[in-house]
Amino acid sequence: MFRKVLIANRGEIALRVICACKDLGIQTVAVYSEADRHSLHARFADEAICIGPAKSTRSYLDIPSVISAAEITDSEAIHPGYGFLSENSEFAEVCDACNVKFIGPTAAVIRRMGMKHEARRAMQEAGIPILPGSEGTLKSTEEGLEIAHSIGFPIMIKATAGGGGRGMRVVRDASEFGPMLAQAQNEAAAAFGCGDMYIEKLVERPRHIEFQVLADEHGNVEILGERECSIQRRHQKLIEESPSPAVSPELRRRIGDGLKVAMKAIGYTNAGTVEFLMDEDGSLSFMEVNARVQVEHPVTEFVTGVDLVKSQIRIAAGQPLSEVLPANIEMRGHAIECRINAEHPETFAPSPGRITGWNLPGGIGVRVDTAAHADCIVPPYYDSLIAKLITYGGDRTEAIARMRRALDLFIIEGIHSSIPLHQRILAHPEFVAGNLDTSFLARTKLACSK
Amino acid sequence: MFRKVLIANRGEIALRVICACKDLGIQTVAVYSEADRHSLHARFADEAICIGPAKSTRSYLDIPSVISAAEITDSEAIHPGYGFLSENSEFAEVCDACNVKFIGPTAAVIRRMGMKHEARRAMQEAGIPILPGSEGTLKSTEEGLEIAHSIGFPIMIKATAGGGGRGMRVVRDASEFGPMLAQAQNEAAAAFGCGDMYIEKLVERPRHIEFQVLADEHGNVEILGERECSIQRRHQKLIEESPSPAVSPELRRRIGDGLKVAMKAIGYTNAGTVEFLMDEDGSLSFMEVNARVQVEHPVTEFVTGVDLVKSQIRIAAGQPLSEVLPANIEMRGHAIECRINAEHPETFAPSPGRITGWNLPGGIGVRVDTAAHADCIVPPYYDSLIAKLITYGGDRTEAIARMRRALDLFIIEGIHSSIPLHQRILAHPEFVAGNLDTSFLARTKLACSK
Amino acid sequence: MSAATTARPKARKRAPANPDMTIEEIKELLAVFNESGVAELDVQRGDNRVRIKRSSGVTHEVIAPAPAPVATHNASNAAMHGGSYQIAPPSSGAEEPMASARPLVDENSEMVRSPIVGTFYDSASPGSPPFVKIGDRVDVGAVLCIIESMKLMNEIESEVAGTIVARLVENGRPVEYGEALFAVRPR
Amino acid sequence: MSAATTARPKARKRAPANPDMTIEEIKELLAVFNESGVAELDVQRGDNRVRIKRSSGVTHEVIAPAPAPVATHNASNAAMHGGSYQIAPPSSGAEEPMASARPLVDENSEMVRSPIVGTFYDSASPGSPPFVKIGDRVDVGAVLCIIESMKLMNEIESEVAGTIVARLVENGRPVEYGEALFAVRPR
Repeated sequence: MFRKVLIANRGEIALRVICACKDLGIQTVAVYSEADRHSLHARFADEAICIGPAKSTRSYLDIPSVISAAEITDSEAIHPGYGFLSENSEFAEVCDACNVKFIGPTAAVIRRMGMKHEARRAMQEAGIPILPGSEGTLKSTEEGLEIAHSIGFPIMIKATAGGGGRGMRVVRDASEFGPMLAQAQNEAAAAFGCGDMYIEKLVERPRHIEFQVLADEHGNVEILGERECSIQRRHQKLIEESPSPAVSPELRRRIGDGLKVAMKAIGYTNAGTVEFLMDEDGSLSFMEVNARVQVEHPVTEFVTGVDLVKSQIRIAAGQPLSEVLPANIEMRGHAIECRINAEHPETFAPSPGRITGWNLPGGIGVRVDTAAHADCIVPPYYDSLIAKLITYGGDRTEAIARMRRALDLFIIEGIHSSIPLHQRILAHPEFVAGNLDTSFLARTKLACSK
Repeated sequence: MFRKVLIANRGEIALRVICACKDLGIQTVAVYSEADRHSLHARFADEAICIGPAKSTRSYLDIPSVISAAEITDSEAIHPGYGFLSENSEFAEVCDACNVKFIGPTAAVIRRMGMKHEARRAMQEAGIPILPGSEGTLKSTEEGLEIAHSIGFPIMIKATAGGGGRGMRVVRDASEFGPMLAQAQNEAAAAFGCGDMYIEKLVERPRHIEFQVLADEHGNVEILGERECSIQRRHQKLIEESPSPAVSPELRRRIGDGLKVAMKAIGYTNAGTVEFLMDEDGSLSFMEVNARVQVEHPVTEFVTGVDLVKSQIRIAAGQPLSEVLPANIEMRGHAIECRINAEHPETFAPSPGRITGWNLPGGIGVRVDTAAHADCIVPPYYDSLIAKLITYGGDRTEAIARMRRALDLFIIEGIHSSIPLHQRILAHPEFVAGNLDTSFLARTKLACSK
Repeated sequence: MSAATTARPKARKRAPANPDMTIEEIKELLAVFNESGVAELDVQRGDNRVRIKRSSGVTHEVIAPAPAPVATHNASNAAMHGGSYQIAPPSSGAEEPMASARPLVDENSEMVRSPIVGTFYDSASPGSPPFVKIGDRVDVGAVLCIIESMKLMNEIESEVAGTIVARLVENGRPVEYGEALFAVRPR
Repeated sequence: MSAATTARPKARKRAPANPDMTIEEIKELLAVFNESGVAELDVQRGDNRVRIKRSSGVTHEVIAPAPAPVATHNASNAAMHGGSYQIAPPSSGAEEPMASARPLVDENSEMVRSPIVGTFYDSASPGSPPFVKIGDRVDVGAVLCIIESMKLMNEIESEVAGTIVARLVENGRPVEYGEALFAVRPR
C-alpha cells in the first residue's frame, strides 16, 4: 500500500479522498491555491503545499506545479478527484514518467475514452448498444448530411473531444445541418483545440442512466449497479439516485454483463462510469465513459456498502478485486444525492461569498460530503458545488422522506444555495412517482432548462 | 397514525424525534425552557412552546406544563425521549388520563421495571439468568448479612429505586456490611424517597451488554441484537458498539429467545433495553430494564437498518411489528458511537459556554446526531452530551478507522469536549483488540475511574 | 410578577457578534477625528460601522448602529399574536428580550406574564364581563385573567398597583410560559 | 517580483479571536497616519476595520500591516523549516499575508518569492559558492538562487536592484508557490 498520497484537487472531493486515505492509514498531501489557503482540505491533510494563485490554470490545472509538489513531499501516488486533471491523459503520462502512480486508468485508456467516437466504437465492438450515428468522425458536411438523412432527423452533432454541452447541437431539419455543424465545429475548436465531429440520433426526453465500473490491474471487472441522473439543468446534474426506478434487475444484469466484457476488452483499470441514455421504450444506448470517480459516487456507496474511493486507491496499489470487494455485492435499499450549489435557486446565478450561518443536517440515513463550514468563504474561482447531501432508506420512499427532512434542516445563510429548488423537486409528484427524464425541470416548470 | 406529536425533551434526542416525525409526515410540537429559546429543536419543530424557566424541575420535568402544552396544541401523543419524564410512571398515567398517547410502555410496566428487585424477579420467572442475591428487598441488616454470606463476598448493595450509581455500595468484607448498608440506605432515601435495598453478587470487571427490545401492543416481541457499552466512567457510558465483540451468534439467539418470553410475560410494549453484566467466563446476568429509547440506539439502527424511533411511534399508533419491521432482520456490519460531551477530557469538569468554532465530520459511514451548531450556547443547566458521533463499517476494523478519522475532522472550539479522550481510547491497542470491560478507563490509565 | 422575572418567549432577530458601539465611544471617535485633521474616518467593528467625513466645513456624517430595531419587534409581536411559534435562527445569541414590548407601551410600564402554559380567558365565564379593561386601575392582587391548565382555572393576579395600558392576548388563545398578557403602568 | 505579488504560504497559528480595536488604538493609528504623509490608511483586523483618508495629496498607497504577529511569524518560519506544511485553521478569515515578513526586515525591503513549487538551491552546484550572501548588492536580473522543479533548474532573478537583507530558506529545502526566499532593500 502507498505510504503517502497527494490529492490534486480541492473542495469536498479533496476531503473525500483524504478521508479514504485516513481510513487506510495513508499519509496525505493537499495542494491548494492561494484562494484556498484556509480550506479544510489543506487543514486536514498531513501536509499542504501552495501550488499557485487562485486561477486554476496556474494552480490546480498546472501539471508542473502539481508534480513538483508530489516530488518535494515524496508522494508515491496522486489522486486527481474529478474535474481538473482527472481525465487529462498527458497528466497521467507525466505521473508515469515521474514514477508517481496516477490513481485512475492508464493514459492510453483515458485518451481513448476522451475521444467520444473511439469510445463509441469500442463499446459497439463489445456488443453494447449504441445510438445510430456516424462511424468515426465526419469527413465533410456532405457526408454528415447523408448520414443524418439515413438515420433520420432529429440528430445530435457532437464534438469528439466534447463535454459540458459545448460543441454540441441538436439538428431537427436538414436545412439547419450545414450552419449548425459549422457553429459546433468552431465552438469545439475554440474550447478543446479539436474540431472533429460525429453524429448520433437524438433521443428526446431521455433518462440519464450510468453504470459504475471497478476494474483491477489483473483483468478483473465488476459492475456496481447503476445510478439515475436525469434531473439536470443545462447538462449539469442536480439530483442522482441508485438504483434507477427504470432499471429492472434483468436489464441491470444484461448491461452489467456486457460492460464486463467491454471494459476488459478496452483494458480499463480503476474506477469509471459508463453513461447511457434510456429512451421512452426503456432501451439503453451508450453515450460516453467518464474515466474517473464521479461526483455522485456516494449513492452507489450507500446501496452497495462499497467504499469506491478506498477501492480506487487499493486497486492502484495493485490489489486484485477479490481482495478489494466483498465476495458478493448485493444492492440494498435506495440512496439519493442532492448537489447543493452556491447559486441562486431561480436565476442560477453563482453566489460566492462568506457563509454566515450553517447547520448541517444529520441523523439517521443522512450523509454529507462538504468542505464548507460556518464562516468560510466560497471563492468565485471554482465550481459552485459546496455540499453533497445524500440520504439512504430501505426503499425510495424512505430515502425521499429523509432527503426532504434533511433539506429542511440544512441551513445556509450569507449566500444563496440550490436548497429551495431541491425542496421543490423532492416535493413534486412526478419526482415522487419516479417519472424522470432530462427535461424534468423544464416540463415541470421548476426551472427553465436554458 | 398521529397527526401531531409533542416532544417532551430537548437537545439531540428532541431533534432525533422531530426527524422521525418528519419522516412519517407527522407534525411536531417542541417544548423548551427559557434557556433553550434558540435551540434547534425549537426551531425545527412545526410549533414550539416555552414551558418554563431554565431549571428543569420547572420546565422539562414539570408535568402540568408539558401536558398543558400538549393540550393547547392539540397534540395526540407525547414522545418523552430519554431522561427527564421518560421513565416517570406518573407522567405516563397523566398522559392516559388526558387522552394523550404516551409513546412508551404502560405506566404499570414502567413502574414495575423501575423497582429493580421486581424487574429481577420478573426476569427470573421467565428463565433469564440473574445474579445470585436477595429475593425481594431486605427486611433487616441481619437478613442481609446472612444472604451476603450465603452468596459470598464481594457483594453489591443496591437501592430498588436506584440509578446513576446512587444508593449503591460494594462490600468486600462482612465487617463493612452494616455501615455500608446504612450509608446506602440513607443515600437512597434522600435521592429517591425510598430506602428499600437488595443484594447482588459483585461481578468484577464486567462487560456491560444490553439487548434492544421492540414490542407492539398485540403481544409480539422482537429482539434487535445487542450493544456493548463497557467503556464507562462513573457508570456513565462513553462509547457503545453493536454487535458486541464478546457475544457469539449462539449466545445472542439464546438470550434473545429468552427475552422474547420474558418481555411478553411482563406485558412490555414499545422500545426498551435489557441490560446485562457479562463476567469473565462470558456468562450474562440480568441487571435492569430501561423502559425508553436509549442514548446509544443509533448503533443498533446502523447494523439492523431499523429506525427505532420511527418504530416507537408506529407501535404507539397501534401498528403490529409485522408492519413496522422488515420480514427478517439481519445484523450487518459494525457500528460504534462516541458520546461527545461538553467537558474537559481529563478533569471531566463540565464546560458549558459558546461554541465559537464547529466543524462536523461527514463522509462515508458517518452519522452525527446533534442539536449544537457554530455559535450556539451550551447551557449549564442540562446534561453535557452535545453530539453523538456514530460510524459504521463492514466490520469492526473499518468502523474504528472511520471513527478515528471522524474524530480528527470534528472541530469544537470555545468549549472543552471529550474528543481528545475518545481519540486516545480509539487508538488504544486493548480497545482495538476488543478487550473491554467497565474498568477499561481506569486500568488503561486513560482516565481515572473516580 | 415584575417585568424582569420572565423573558420574552419569541425573539427572531439575529444578535450581533460584537457588542454594540456605545454613544460614548462614538462621541470619543468624533473628538479624536476633530483633533486629527484627517478628511475621513471609517471604523467598522463587526456589525457596527461609523464613517466620519470632513468636507470643507460641512457636517459630519455618522452612521451609527441602529440602536433599537423597533419595526422588528412589532413584527415579532404580530407574529406571536398570529399564533405562530416559529423561533429565532440558531445563531442568534444573547438578546435583550425585554426590549420587545417597549414600543407598544410607555417606558415605565411593566409586563404581566403568564406563569404557566395554558389558555387565556379574560372573564370568569363565557358571557360575563372581562376582569379588566384598558384604562382600568388595578391594585396588587387584583385578578386580571384566568389561565386554564389541565382543566384547572388559574387566576392571574396583578403584582403591581397601577393602570392597565395594554392587553396582548385575545380571549381563548393559548399562551406560553412567560408570554406577556398585560402591560401595567405602576402608580 | 514585487513584494505585493504573492502571499505567504504557511501560517499555522490560529488567528486571534479578534479583540475589538480600542479607541486608544485608533488614536494611535491616526497619529501614525498623520506622520506618514500617506493619503489613505485602511486597517482590517478580523471584523474590525479602520479607514482613514486625507482630503488632498497624492503619493503611493500603503497597505498597513497588522502590527502584532511577530512571534507567530517566527514560529511559523521555524515550523516551515522543520518541514511541516500544516495550515491555518478554517475559521481564520481575512489575513494580511504580506505582513508576515515585515518584522524580520526593514520596512522598505521587498520579498523575493518563489514563483513555482520546487527545491531551493543557493548555488549552481554542490560545493560552489552561493549566488548571493546577506549584504550583497544585486542588480535587476541578478540570479539569486535556483528552484528545481521536475528535474529542471529554474534560475530565480531579482526584480529589484538593492541589498540582500535576509535569506529565508535553507539550501535543499522544498518551497511552496509564493514562499518568501530573500528580502531585498531597494536602492
